[in-house]
Amino acid sequence: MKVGRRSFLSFIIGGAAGTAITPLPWKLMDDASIWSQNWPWTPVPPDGEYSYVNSVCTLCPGGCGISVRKVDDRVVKIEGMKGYPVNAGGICVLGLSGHQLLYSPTRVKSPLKRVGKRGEGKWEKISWDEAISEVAKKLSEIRSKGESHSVGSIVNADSGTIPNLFKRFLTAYGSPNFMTMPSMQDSYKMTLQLMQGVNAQAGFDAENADFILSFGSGIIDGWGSPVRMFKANSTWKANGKKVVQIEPRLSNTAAKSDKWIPIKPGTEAALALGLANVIITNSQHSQKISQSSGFESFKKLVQNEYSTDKVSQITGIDSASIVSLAKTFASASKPLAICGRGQGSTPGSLNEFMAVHALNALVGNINEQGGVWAVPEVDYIKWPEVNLDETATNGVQKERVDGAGSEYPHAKSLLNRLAEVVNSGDGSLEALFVTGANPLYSMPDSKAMKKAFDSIPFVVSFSSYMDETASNSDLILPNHVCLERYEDVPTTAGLQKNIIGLTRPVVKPQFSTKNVGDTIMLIAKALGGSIAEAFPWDSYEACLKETLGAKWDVLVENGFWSDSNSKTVSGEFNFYPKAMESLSNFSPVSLEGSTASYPLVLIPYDSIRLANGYIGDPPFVIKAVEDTVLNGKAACVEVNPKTGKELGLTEGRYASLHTPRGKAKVKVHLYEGIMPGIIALPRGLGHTAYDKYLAGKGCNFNELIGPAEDPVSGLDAAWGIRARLTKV
Amino acid sequence: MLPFSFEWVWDLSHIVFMGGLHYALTIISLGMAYCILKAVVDTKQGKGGHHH
Amino acid sequence: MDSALIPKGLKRCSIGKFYLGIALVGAVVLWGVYAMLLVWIKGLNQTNMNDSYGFALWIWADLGIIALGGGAFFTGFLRYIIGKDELKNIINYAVVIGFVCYASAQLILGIDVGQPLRGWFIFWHANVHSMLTEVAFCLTCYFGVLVIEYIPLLLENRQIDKVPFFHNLGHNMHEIMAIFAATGAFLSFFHQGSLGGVAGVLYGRPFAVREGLFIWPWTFFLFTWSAAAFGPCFTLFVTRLTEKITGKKLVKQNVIDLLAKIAGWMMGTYIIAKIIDTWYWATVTAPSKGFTFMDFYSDNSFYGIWILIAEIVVGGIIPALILLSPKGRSNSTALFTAVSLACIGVLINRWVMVLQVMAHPVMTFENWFLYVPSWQEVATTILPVAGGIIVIALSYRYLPIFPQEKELNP
Amino acid sequence: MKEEGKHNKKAKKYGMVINLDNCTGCGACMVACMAENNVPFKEDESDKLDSITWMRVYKLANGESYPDADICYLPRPCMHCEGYHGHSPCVSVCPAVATDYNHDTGIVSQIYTRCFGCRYCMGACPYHARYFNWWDPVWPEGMTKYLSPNVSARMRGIVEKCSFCFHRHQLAMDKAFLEGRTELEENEYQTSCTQACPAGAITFGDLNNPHHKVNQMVKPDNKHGGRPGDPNAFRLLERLGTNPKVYYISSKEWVRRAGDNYLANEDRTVQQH
Repeated sequence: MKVGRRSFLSFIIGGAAGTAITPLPWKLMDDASIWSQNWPWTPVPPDGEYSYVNSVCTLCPGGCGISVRKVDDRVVKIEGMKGYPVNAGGICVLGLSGHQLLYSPTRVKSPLKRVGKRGEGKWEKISWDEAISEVAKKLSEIRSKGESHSVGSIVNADSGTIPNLFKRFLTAYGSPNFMTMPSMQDSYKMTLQLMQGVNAQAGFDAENADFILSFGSGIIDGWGSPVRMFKANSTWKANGKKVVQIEPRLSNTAAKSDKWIPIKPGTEAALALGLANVIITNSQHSQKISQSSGFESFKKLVQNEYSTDKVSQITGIDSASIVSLAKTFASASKPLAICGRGQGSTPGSLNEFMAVHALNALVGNINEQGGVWAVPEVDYIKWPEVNLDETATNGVQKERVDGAGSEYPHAKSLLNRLAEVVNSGDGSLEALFVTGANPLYSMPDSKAMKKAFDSIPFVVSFSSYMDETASNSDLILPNHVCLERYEDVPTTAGLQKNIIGLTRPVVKPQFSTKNVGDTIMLIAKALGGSIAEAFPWDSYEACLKETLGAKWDVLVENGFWSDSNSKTVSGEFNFYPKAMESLSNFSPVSLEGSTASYPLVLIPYDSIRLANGYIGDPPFVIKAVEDTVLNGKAACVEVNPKTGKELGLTEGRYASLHTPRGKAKVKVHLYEGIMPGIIALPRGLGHTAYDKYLAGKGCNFNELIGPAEDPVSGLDAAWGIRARLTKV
Repeated sequence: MLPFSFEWVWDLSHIVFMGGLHYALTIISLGMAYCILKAVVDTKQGKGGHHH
Repeated sequence: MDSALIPKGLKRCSIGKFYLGIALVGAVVLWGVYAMLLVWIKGLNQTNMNDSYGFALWIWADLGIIALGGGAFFTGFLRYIIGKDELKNIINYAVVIGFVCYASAQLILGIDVGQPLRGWFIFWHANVHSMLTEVAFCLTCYFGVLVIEYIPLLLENRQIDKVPFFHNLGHNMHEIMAIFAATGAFLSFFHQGSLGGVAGVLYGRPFAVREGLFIWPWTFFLFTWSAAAFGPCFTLFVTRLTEKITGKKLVKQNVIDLLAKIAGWMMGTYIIAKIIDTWYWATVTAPSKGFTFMDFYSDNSFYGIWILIAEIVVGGIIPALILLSPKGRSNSTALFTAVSLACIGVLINRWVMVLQVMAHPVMTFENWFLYVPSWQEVATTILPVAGGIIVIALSYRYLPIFPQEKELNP
Repeated sequence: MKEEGKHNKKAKKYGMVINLDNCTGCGACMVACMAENNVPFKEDESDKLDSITWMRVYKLANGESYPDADICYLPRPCMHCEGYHGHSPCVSVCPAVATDYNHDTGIVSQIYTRCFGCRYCMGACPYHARYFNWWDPVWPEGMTKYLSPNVSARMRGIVEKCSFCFHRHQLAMDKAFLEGRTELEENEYQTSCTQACPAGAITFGDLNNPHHKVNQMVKPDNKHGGRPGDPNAFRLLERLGTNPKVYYISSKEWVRRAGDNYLANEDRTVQQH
């Protein structure tokens, strides 16, 4: 201890001073900042070779062309394809996020076989061979029992090779139960059938119309082919064309229209007929229509039953507005009336469609420029007839489980009836295939749908993602996502001409997935016999090439094929007895629930920022959702401040929402744009499956509403449900 | 801070600001250097420590 | 046990009692250090700040303690430059308090920035047009000056003073302290001002923005002035608090009276300038940007006109009047009330110039943004306060801070 | 602040014109921006005060009651304010020159590795266009594959904002250079949001160039701080003197009035011109 305190202190101080003048502390300081600029846990995207691949987006029925930017074999960005006839370079939020779905953690990475209870989430990875033979074994069993008709499939659409392969498979196997996801197109098709006697899709020459009367169609909320409608809307704005929006809520479409006319929901058909009355009374209707059969009885009907005063009372729109609306509509040179609520994801009341179609007929715009066109389905799928064996012959003649074609003769598919039929024991299915659809989420009364699924012993999902339906299935045979596969995309969403797009592999498959076209053919081949013979192709790609024939080269070259001359099916418009019978028996769709216990009316609304079909919102899209739509884990219900005051509800507070079908905890958003007494909830929230970025956020509107059968079409005509909103 | 960083521009704002700064720094460091050096000299001369 | 370290002739409490107190405050320090580590390791998501509230509790704390610490530079300025010799009896304590305040401010800034490891970029890549650069430079330099002012005090510790070198060093530093003090005053003038400039230059924020002189908005001068007015109040406040805790008179009344009187004059003139500034802003500046005066004090649940009254009347006019009256100054309760109110007043001023600026919506379609700090923010703000108490307690115990203590407590 | 472009006659002033009549509020601009610029996402993004959206679409209401209520969407990128001679509100306050006004392009840059996260710029920006990385950016497993090498991923603790897709400018300039040109065609440099907008509501270009659509649409008066010559055009918070380079067009007076603050008795058109 002879080291004195003095020398010790000197050593310390000297040492500190000495270190300070060396470069060491400065170097350390510099290194620390360089480290903070290159934190190893902050990714550095690798550079590589840039390229673009054109393809077609299949995330919604819109069928937009996309240009995919790649770096090496990675997709880094999806952009709208310039010059594509549908979207001309534009793109929507969902299409832009397609690459998030490609690399999503929610993808099914290989065939999976359920090992726990259904819906428990316990899976075993199996090989493709095992998966195919598993399905074939099950199907053989069912078939050998003579129960082939009890196998069904739910497919996103009914056009294109993939749905047709499924249809062909069921036919060869011996089942009539080919079901598709419903949409307003079903109602439009049936309307054309009943009023023009044609088998065609409704196409709208929207760009050339100069007065658009929309009965609640979300023109810029995702109706039709969304990007195309956005562009049409901008064209109207640029050229001073008028849009009148009729709906009880100030939607984006209503806000961007030239005039928003709020209406008591569910009375749109009455308004259309009331307008028809004014037009006929003022003799503003076209000459041609007055010569159509049944015109006189239609005239009598609207004059007797739909006087302006009466319609005013029904709809809550004052008489003067009705008269002036009818006049402006009829005197426009190219007026166009459209319907299909919101995005048109539910079919709606057939009478409403017929009434609106009659309005178009009155102003003579059917198959005319700027009007409604009966567009024939593009018939490039010309496969040889299937040779049916005895089982198949018997099977396909059986009645469909959903009653389409029998109880409802005009309907092709009535998925909305499936739950009720199965749950009430009136019908049953032994096996069900689901592809490109998520019925357990997106069908009304999804809880009843789940119950129906629970009673089907064998459910096979072909989903690329672990969605609600896939997670409640027995076997998942994952499809490639659209950036990994070939598929033809005939665009049907209200386009006035036939366009086929080609989806093509942009990158090689990320996981052990298979094009569902190949999968279904492999299953058929495993079943052997006439079923196998129905699929003479080596692969789906070969099938596609052969099917498209000369169009294939065009598709590969341009990315799309379109009919050079626009075709329409020339079916004369007539007030056929069937349609007139339906119209004269018209009464508004009654709402489920009693006024006493459910004083409010709940309606859904669609937002382009909320995907509500097979695909759920990817992370980017859910991020773009406003906090007045989704707030934390709660969906926001729109309430008029007046209604809010009556109920003692203030902005942002929690409330409990009850309907006859279900309940949900929601947050209140006071909105001046909604009719007092009506409350609105967004569609597209409340997923229980998918990843943490989507699951558990908000509530699923479909759990709160039940289907309502349209008396003529059998399709779902429900547009809302009675509800109660209470403070919590 | 020093003319080595690329933000450095020989304009009025830099001259005024950095001028003031370095002026203050110089006074402080020269003052401290003076105190320390003088303390060393003083200590060598035997001042301090015992005068209490 | 530590009597060899305690200045000769002065009485201190028992070592057990002292360190028990230190331990209690130390526990608070540890809590703060825990929060600080959380913030450093996990990031600023530990706070309740958000994209509308980039500046919040911490920046307020910085502005507040630097204003309160202004007693050091202004007392130094009065003592060494103006020659108010009596103030030598309180200058030591003013320096210790200032040192604590500035050290705290630096610590909080180190926690507040998102990338503390790159904090030095503010010096190296300095943008001379930014008020914050001016703040950083002057604040750091002035902290250096405070260290220089604090060192001779440390060297006066009975044991350290025995070392001839340290004795000589302390002596020499005392000799030229006026130069350091003058530099400190110069630096303080700029950094106190530029702290005011931080808000005043925000021409995108109508609540904060002010016209001014050359590059300096009026808030620049108001902040310097208010620091000079309110800083000594905090020195007096802490001195009085220390006297209450120790149960001893430590500074003679004439010294207190002189500092209080000067603070009173500064405060009185400041508050007149502040009223004129507010008036001009309310009637000319804000309306030119489309705002009425009451737009800034309505439509929200917290920021009402009360806060302006609290700042200007309760925390400004009233203490100024008390301090300006000889009667008020001589009454110890009145004096203590005045300096307390003054401290609150300046803290409110700094609060509104940071938090209300952020809270007030500028775009017509936005609403007021209200914010409540997270516990981590509160803990890290209390941390330097607790740390400061320990530094002050240790300094008081082991250093001859109050030249008049022996005389007043024979 | 380097100001070499100050006296360059060919200096560009890139800016944007957003037609609010056409804007449908679909959010494509927001998502196109996120995709282009490697913007991260978290589990909960419904707290919009902690949600990085360089481009954010605001929903404006006219304040009337049903059925007179009206709404309008307003996309808000960074305004790339010129302020007075490039003294944008944010650039002039940044203590470390981590954000800069480029006098050649009029673009306000943000240097992520320079920023040390003091957030003074966020306080200075009245548009809330600046975002802080409160969290480390984390992508779910596999998703980092889609990150674009053109834009670096930002680390926690720093500020970021819209860059008018400046990397696209660099790429276009590189291409032009290889082709022996020094000038870009109007369509060679477009931002991701402009390109994506399905309604064609966003127009981007050089405000100084009379041949560019943006110039023709709003007729900016550079002698008076770039204020718009078109009566339906306006800028956000024009009266603050931020001199933003994003212009809006609306045929509705209530929307134009919502763009700035006015005293109750003030006539907007008089105040703006």
